[in-house]
Amino acid sequence: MKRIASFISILVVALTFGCGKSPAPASVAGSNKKITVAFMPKSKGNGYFVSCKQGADQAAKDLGVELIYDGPTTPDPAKQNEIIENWITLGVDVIAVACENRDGISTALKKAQDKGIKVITYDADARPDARMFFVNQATPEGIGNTLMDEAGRLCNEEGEFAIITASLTAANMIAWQEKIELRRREKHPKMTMVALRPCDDLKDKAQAEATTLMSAYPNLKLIMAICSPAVPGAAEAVKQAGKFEKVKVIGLGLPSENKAYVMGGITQDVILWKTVDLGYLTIEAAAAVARGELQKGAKKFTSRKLGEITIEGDNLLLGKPFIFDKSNIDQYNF
Amino acid sequence: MIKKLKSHEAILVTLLIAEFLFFNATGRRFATIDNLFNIVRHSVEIGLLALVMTPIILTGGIDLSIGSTLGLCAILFGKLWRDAGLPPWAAAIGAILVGGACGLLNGALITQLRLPPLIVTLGTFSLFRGLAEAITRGVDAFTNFPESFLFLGSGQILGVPTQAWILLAVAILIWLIVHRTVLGRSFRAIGFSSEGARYAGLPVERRILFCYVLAGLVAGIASLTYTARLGTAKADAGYGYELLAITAVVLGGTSIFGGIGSVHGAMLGVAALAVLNNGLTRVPAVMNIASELSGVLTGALLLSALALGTLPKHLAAWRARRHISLH
Amino acid sequence: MKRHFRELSVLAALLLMLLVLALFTPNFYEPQPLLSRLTAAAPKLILACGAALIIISRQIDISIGSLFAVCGTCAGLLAAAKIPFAFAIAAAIGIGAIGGAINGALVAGLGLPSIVVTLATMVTLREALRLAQQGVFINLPEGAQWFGLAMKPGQSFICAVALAVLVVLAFATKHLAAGRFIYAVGSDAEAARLAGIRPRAITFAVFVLMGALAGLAAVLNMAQSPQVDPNSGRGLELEAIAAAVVGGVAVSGGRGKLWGVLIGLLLLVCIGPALTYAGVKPYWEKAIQGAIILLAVVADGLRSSARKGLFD
Amino acid sequence: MAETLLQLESVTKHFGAVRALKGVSFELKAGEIHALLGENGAGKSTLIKVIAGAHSPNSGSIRISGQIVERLTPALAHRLGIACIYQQPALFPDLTVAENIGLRLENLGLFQRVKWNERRARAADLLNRIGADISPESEVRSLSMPEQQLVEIACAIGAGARIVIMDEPTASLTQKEQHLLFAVARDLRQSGVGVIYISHRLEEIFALADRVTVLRDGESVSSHPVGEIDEAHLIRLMVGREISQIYPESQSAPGDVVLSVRNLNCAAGGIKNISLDLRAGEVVGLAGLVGAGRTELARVLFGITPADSGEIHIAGNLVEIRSPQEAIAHGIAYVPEDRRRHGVILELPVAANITMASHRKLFANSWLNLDRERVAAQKFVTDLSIKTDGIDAPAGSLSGGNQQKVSLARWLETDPKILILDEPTQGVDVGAKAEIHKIIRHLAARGIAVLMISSDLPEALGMSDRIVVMRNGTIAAALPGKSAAPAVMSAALGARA
Repeated sequence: MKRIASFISILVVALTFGCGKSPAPASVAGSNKKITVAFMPKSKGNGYFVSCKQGADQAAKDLGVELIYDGPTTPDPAKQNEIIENWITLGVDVIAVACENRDGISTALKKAQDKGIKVITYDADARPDARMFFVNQATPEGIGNTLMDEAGRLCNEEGEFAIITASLTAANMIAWQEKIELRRREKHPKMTMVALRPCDDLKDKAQAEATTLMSAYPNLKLIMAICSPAVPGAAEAVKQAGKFEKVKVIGLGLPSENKAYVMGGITQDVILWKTVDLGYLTIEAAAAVARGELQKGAKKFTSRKLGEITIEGDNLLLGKPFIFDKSNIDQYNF
Repeated sequence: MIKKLKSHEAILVTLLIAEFLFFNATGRRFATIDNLFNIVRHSVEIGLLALVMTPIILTGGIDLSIGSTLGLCAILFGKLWRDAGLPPWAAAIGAILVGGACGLLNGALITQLRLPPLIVTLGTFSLFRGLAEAITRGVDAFTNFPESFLFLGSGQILGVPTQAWILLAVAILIWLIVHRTVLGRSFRAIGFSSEGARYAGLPVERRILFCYVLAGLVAGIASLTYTARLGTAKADAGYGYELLAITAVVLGGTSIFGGIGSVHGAMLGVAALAVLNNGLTRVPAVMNIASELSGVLTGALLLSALALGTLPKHLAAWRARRHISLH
Repeated sequence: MKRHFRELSVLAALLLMLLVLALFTPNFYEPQPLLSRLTAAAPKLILACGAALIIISRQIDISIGSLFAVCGTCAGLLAAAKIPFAFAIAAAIGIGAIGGAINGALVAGLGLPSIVVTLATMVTLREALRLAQQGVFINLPEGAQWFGLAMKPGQSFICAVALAVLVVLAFATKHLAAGRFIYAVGSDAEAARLAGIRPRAITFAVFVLMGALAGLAAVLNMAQSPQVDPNSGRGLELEAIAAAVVGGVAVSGGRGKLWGVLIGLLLLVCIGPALTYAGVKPYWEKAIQGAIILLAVVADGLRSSARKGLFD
Repeated sequence: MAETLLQLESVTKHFGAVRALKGVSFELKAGEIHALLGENGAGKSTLIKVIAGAHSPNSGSIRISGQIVERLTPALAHRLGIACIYQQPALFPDLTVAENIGLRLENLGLFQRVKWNERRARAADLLNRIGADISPESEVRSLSMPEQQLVEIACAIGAGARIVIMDEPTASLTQKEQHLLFAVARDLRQSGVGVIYISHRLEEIFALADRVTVLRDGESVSSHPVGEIDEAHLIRLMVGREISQIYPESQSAPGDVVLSVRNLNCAAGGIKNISLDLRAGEVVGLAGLVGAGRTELARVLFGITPADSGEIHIAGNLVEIRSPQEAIAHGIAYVPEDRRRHGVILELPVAANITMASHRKLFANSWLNLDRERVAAQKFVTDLSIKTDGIDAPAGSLSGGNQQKVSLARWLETDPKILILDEPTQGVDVGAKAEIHKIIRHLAARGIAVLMISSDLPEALGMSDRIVVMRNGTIAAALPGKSAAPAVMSAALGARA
């Protein structure tokens, strides 16, 4: 009997506090009510998103919006959906999310839109019908082409190269790999990708993988590290192997994490985008969308800090991927 | 023994109520029906796994591979539906049977070869996850499921999320098995003394095998609600869910050594963790560090529940020692 | 010969694998990458030795990976704050020992089950570290890498330290009373108590040792690159336990040899690179590792149930 | 006058409700074999654990070579020269014999070196001193029970102990090993060691001991030099009631054969071509020394260890018994010898224990029917007058006698045709013993065939219509019910009658 009593007491508690449906966010166009922007990285344990947040915090302060920042501690699509669904019942005005799993996240984002919450994505996109705008630091084609072209240039258009990715299942990595392969077939036929190895977003593992790759493929000419921890990891492996004349290193990574290697001539260039600007622009766009200043179909968006941003379809283009190399890397501290 | 369990549940109920009051006071729009549904919807998979982890731990065993089984079943559901062209309900049954097969492998190794469950399921933990990655070559993902299937994850029946009914149904079934059938009685007997149970004529090996196969089958069901909720099936589905399930079951008062424990205790454990995870995301002060904080608090909660559990034993020992020295 | 059957069978498997590699992918044995690969495996060897001692005393510790990350990050922060490197190393080992002591106090002191205690400490340590460090890399000062030596001597120094730890622990578990007490407690704690050994003190000491070894492993890992990655160590606990189990350490306690653990670790560590050299798709690696662990466990089951049949 | 090594003054010890020792005084002189005699459950094992420091007494004093010892621990007892050979060997199964002996004898500091060759030499020396041909390098796990017993003895001797306690050491030894042990004991006495020899077998006490103290229900009853006392007087002291303890008479003539066994063999159990018939309503006593294979036979009949060959017929038709479930289905029930490990599950309530063997019968559709369980349990609690505070009390909270009644009730609930009882009154107080005898006789009257394994000679003689004596795994003799004790004992010992 005692057990059933405890069951009933929980139900009673739940019901008495359940005071009706959660009110829709009362965001009237143009009203200067304090807007809440919910901002989510792909995973919190990643330096890349910490620098995005720097920009976001700056923008929130400038625009006077309330910023909520949360996300899974390791890349986990189910957890991203859970947090978004929590935000829906919390009643935020606009959600800006970097999507780990394109299709998975769209189910949750559509639910948010049905509840009148504006949605934009950044860094990695969801399905077009699940969000209004995508702050596109660089399209997968942009990233894939830049990486492949850089690789071609450095290996003067022929030779073997290998890719080190985060995990085999990471959605955006898969998208980049496809675009790299397309670009290779199209523009750099004489370049061949000999191997693709995962490093689980761990610098030490990337270092070990790079060492093995250089030895398994003696005439490897370039290592392409497409997740941020892998770039310094691969560079360290090349340095230790003493092969920095023979094997070039490029990849998508933070300037701050790779400065030493770039200056040391081991990593030729680090392709990225100004993550701080990405964070800043995302919050600006989110606030504008929430306040109705940015409507669907707009062609241009003026950012306080970055000036004119062209909008291609529903993508706000931060610009082409930026190449940090010996000449400019030490001007950036993120 | 039963008295000790009751006091543990009472503590857990008060903890749950305390969580409710605290988050309702400090959290934003915590106690709304929608948010309550969120809590339920997000804890269905962990709830299902905790439900079937309880009989396993009651017999004194453990299953580290249940999260990987979920992943493998999700993948095979996708494959059967997309590549083999089976209708969703047929692919679903296939996925559940695959789960049962995984459980059968664990159970057979543990009972026929008398191997320690911890190490067998540590091996199958990597094996099942490895198979899921191998089948999808790591990159492949299944998506664009028909609406009829997605209803399982996002639809509602009588105003309550569909998967909540599934969790309720499985919970009632497992509660009855553990608390109201001879099977449940034999789980406890095996947990307290497997030799004693064998001498009492209980089919020890068959009952242990039943627990692991049941765990596999329900992991298959959990893979369906997970895939429906997410709208996509990938090889990393259910990663780390086995540790969350074990945490909930131990928090619910079930002893890891076997014998003592209850299904409703495990459900209270799941509820306490789910409310904690959800509540922290709504308290303005800690919103930005909600995920990390919930990890730290879960660990602390688990340790204090354990330490509290041994308090009566240590108090008795202390009193006994003091009694002797008084003479 | 009979008593080393289990370890020798693993050695045979390893030699077979090395032979296959020699035949089909000879550049596996290129000196420099081989030395780098061994240096990268050195910290794992120290963790595997600690995990072996824990399992021999019939306990389990899955908080090794988190403790490894906490010690590495703390040492990195201290080094970055211009604290002399030697002090940072001592601090890392000290913090590890304290973490081990917490596990030990809960398991030996309160008699709580080690699987659940270390599950709780694993989660708490990992998330607390993420809360503090948010995954931001720590850049070490100039002289930190390779302990200030050049690279090649640095690498051989790290391998030497790891082997030294293995030799010392192997010696201690074979020739020192304390080592034999661990086997006694793992084999039958009540008999140990009656023989005048204090089982709880031994169990506590083993957990403290495990913590200190995790600290040392973190330092050896840190010295291999100029930056510290706070997310490091994820999954290392399962690798260490798997290496011990494949190396012949019995989960039922009281049995296992540390040189067997070395062979078990080498076998598991070689799979990844072997697949790369053989050009096998990477997504087979986890399935193969799982299969090897299961094979080792089943082999143990067949062997002991054959012998147990006599005794049961 | 030899020096007094050990002196106990009115020592008491209780575990929760169970009062194991109610006041024991005992004295041991140097160069003496002092036998401690008592029925099972009289408190012998607890007393030994108190002396060896494994349990701390609740009151009373322990004096070792003159001084009072306050908090005796295993380590302290070890240093004071007390060595103990337990019935359940306290050895390390995964370690070698040499190391087992080493760990027991050496008192090494944590960082002291282990001298392996010294250990090996000492182990070899000790082992052949007691004539045991065991290799010091073999793992204890691979040794048989008698071999482990010898290793325990080797440890005691090696410790150079001044007080050596032997707890029923000959329990599982063969004839040859027994004589070896007696020689070792006399050897120790020669060298001035005080030996406490525990046994419940009278012939060993007369052959070996100088003095004998009788223990009954946790109290030291009396102490005499062996020469001044005869067997009948000892039994009377031990059992505390007249030898001609009246056992309930059997009211019914045995019916037709219910169970017939033809040349049953089981190598694992050490059973060699057993042929046996059991009639309905008959009580057959299965006598023999410990280790004669009686429990192993019961395990084969009950399906715990399957037989290698031979036939079992129940009510005329051939049956195959491969598991306890099949045995129960054929109407066989087995009340096991080790009550606390196999008889009841201590943590489960009395009601659950009672219904545990008849789930199929009571809960046909596998739904627990708690009322039916409560009714069944209550019926037995009253019928067998089990003293428990409610049927929901855990079995562990009951006294030994009542636990045995619960175990008995469990098997009566399956209403068996054949009931095997293994040492039914072992470790049970005198009152409960009489009640159990009444119940057994009542069951026989109801037509159940009872096979009773008992080392309590008076009980076996008093209760059985027929006695079957086993030795070394086979049937040595079959004697009529009221035979004389010496005839049975000689058959058991294999001596020339």
